[in-house]
Amino acid sequence: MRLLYFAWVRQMVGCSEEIVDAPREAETVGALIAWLQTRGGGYADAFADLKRVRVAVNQDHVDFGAPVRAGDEVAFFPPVTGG
Amino acid sequence: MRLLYFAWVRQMVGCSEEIVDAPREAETVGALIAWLQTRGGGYADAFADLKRVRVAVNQDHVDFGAPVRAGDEVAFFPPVTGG
Amino acid sequence: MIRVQTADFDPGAEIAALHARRRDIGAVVSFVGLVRGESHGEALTSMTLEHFPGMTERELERIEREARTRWRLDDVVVVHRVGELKPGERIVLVVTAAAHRRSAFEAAEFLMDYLKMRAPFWKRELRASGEHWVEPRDSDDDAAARWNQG
Amino acid sequence: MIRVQTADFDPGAEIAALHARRRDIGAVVSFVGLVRGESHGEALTSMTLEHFPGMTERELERIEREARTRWRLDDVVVVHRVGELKPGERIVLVVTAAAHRRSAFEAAEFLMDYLKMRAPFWKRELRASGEHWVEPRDSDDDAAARWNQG
Repeated sequence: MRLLYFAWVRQMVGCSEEIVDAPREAETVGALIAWLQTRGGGYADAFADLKRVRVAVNQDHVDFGAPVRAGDEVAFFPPVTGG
Repeated sequence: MRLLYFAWVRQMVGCSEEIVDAPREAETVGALIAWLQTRGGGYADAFADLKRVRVAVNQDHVDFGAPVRAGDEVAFFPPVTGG
Repeated sequence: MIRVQTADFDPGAEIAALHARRRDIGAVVSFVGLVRGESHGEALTSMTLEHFPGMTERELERIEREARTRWRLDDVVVVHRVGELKPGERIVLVVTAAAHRRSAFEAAEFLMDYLKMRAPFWKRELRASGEHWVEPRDSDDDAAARWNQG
Repeated sequence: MIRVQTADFDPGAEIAALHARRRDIGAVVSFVGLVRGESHGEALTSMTLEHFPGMTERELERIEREARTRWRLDDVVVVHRVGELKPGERIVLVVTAAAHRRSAFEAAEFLMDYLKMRAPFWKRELRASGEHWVEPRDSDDDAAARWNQG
């Protein structure tokens, strides 16, 4: 699974992109986040307040209940502020 | 009193501007129009359907009840179609 | 700032002039009205715009003042052409500048709605079947009326 | 047509290109978003726009498609810059072309509202007090939500 981080999520995690082998139980965005939080440090900080985090799976906006699978590209970022 | 005509009102009346001595009774736009209608010809045609005529006195949009006085500039024209 | 002129105008230059050397403007909205090549199912040869010199400028200034009362605007430009225009030519330009986009959008739409209802311009079309004065569309009065509701 | 680029854009050229050699367009509305020189009561030194390459273009294309479904548009242009921008610089351009003005106005406002809610851009401000990520304004979600009512 390919994970992408943008804006302050990227800064807190300390990387913009990584390939991970998520555990089998991480079948939804929410479960994947719960697993990332266990990695501590920057991950715990970045995912401390989930109201401030948005997610896209394969470049589609999704909510935390959306399924994720091996091979997916999952992006984490703050609410967008373009325009 | 100075009368101005625009667009098809001008074409029907056959002139764009004239100075008239309106009778004393022509104290409102409506009364002034009634007097113009009596002049016949192009005037009768131009003022045949008053739903299609608009009026400005001294460059302000007014309705037919508005007062007119000697020295006023009174303009007659169709509904505007700019933009 | 309002102008009535026979010459064409440059929307990009007007937009740029509005925010050049300023740092307080966040949003610039522009409207350009163009002569369409068809009217009432006929090809249009040309359109001639007649106006009431003096009153036109006064009405446009009133409309600009009204917009500035309703919205907090950094600047307003209205340019309207008169005389003979060909299909594809520019007729009218409205540009509004504000700190935020909602004001700029609403004010631009308001200016166009009121201009169409109040500014003394009249369009005459030359088509295959001859010359025709353009009839106002009821929807233009409706458009202006909505600014006086709720 | 959508573009994401570091380079500046020319609103006048984009507007002109939209209606050049066409005779069916009656209304062109444009929106230009600019970097303001002040934020949270501090002078702004610069603003840096980060984005999600690939998804940004996809989202903008979706938003354009949605606008074309809702309104009968002759053309749409959306240009959004990324990278570092100074106060007064252009950030975003939306241009809509339609036969009549109401569609062009509404579609341009819709495009901006949706872009602000859905397109993956993030603004970071450099101010006297340091670097700050811009927080979304609730009013932006409200602005987008109104398109799904009545």
